[in-house]
Amino acid sequence: MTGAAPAPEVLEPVARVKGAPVGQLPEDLYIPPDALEIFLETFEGPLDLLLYLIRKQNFDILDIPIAEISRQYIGYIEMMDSLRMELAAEYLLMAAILAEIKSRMLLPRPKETEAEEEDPRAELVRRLQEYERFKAAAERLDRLPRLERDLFEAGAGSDDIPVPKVYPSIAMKDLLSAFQDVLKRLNHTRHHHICRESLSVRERMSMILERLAGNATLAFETLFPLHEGRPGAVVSLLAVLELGKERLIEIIQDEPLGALRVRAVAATGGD
Amino acid sequence: MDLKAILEAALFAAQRPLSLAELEALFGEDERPATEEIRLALATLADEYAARPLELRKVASGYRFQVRAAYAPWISRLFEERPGRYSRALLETLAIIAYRQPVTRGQIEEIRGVAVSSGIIRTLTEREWVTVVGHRDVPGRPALFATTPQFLDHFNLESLADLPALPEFAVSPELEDVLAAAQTDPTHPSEEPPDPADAGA
Amino acid sequence: MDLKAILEAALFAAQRPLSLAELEALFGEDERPATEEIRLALATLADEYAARPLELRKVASGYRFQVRAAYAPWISRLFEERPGRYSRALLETLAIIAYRQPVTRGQIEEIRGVAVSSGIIRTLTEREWVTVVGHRDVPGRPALFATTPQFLDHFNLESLADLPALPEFAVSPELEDVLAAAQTDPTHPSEEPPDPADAGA
Repeated sequence: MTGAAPAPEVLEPVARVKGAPVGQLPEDLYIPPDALEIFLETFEGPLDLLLYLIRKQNFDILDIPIAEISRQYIGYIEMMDSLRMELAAEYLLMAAILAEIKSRMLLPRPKETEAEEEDPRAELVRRLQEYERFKAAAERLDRLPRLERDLFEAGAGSDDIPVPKVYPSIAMKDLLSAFQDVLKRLNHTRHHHICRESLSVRERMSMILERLAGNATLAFETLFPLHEGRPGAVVSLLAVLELGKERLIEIIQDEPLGALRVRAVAATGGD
Repeated sequence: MDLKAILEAALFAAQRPLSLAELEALFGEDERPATEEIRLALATLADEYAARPLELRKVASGYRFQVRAAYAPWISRLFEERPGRYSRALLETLAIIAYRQPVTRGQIEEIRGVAVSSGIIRTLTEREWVTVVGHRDVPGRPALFATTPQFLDHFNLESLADLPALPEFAVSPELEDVLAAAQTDPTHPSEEPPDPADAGA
Repeated sequence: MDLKAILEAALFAAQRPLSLAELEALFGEDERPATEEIRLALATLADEYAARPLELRKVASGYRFQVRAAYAPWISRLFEERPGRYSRALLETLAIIAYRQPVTRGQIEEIRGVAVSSGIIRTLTEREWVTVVGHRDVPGRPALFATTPQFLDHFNLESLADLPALPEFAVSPELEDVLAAAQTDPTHPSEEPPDPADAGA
């Protein structure tokens, strides 16, 4: 994918056409006016432009005719400039690099040092080759079969399948430390009694309320299961009294010395 | 290219039901098959999947491949929701309900000093750790929350009395008060005035 | 219930690649098959779909069923949005990150000879193809970019080793054209990746 590159043709030195009307540019450099903006986007930078010039003319990348390439490259740059196009600084930097290499190539080099001294073009060639590798890699990457373009994930519906929830667990120590925090905060703010002895009473309170949810009234004595013995009876009594105190239940007696019944103060329910 | 295979490819790629019109639109004008041909191909396709765990079904908006319901026990594991850890606010709310039950939301808020979000109460009831055991007879009739046997099971407790005590907090005279108050008048009004926050609960 | 059918159902239901670990987790502890059995069942499954327009493929994050590339001309009509054509600048940047990772933006710019726009890096990270894996311990601590499993998934690859070889020497344009022709032909055998399910990796 050498992109929008025009058909291969021997390049004219474009410096000659600087300032000339666009229509009179040599064919190879002809860029339709509406495509001027696209021109710089066609090349991914100075390395890309240089590669284009080299490849197009079948120059050996390892033995670039630097004078020729420099002239052509600078021709493009000047043309861009004359067309008042914004040139990225990288293009100008490359022009300077080319000029520098050219001047170094022109300098006569003593025979004895020629062997050790690196070719002034070496660094540029290395960069060009490196860039060309990734340019090719990008083209190959683009040709890989790709999801949403060439391949599509295959899926089937599963709407009727329920989504189970997996709940996190709580450790007792976390619950305790949470409660201790609450109590500590309470101690700082107001006086509040939390007493541990009433826990079994509180549990019994919940149980009685639950039983009352299913029954209009309960006989007082049914709240005292015999098998629990004396301690159980005390817990139940405290629970009944606490519920009464909190006005959650009423203890009713229809006639003096009649049977005691217990009912929820308001109609209760699990709603 | 095979009509049936193109339909099959499209139905799997779409990941939503495709109507007959949409299936027809897969084809360019010059190669578009008749609706009847498409119907026929779909029927053949459905047959070919008869022995597979998928079925081609016609639903309201079109045709779609679906995983057969028999595979739900395994497939559902794919979609398990694993909510993150419980928040501090939830732990505190649960602890208050456990130690102070039955309590209203207003009472929990009073103890915690901040509002209790509905989300927390919902999570605790969904989890079946907390249930409504009644309603308080005050304006708004706020629900009374208590813990459940499932809550005890989770913490490996036989009864609430097995909840660890909190030794650093002195035993209050509350128990004495309860006895004293109860002896004089069983309908002794609560010392706690009805919490206005309860009304909105 | 048949192991193979359960895997098949799950792969279609998931609508994303499933790893071997995820496939194992479909089963309860008491019925969990050995990894080797799962591999075997996947290979059989892949064979059963050989004549269908779908293929079972192993990509970086697991196994998935996908519609074969030959059906793209019809399938792409299903989707209103044309798949993004990526700019050369983006593809070159992506290629440098893929082959040279982890790399800094500065290193990418050195190879390309031009500045890398922030837009390109943003697009690549938003698509989750590229991520920051660390910072280089030099002044400015520039971010080090690397590709993600999602990048491999999207390009139908199982690992970075499956990327086309980076040309070692500058290739002549003619040879490049030959390679290009070979790679764009979807039925070309050298293009076809090895059977997904029997890859033991």
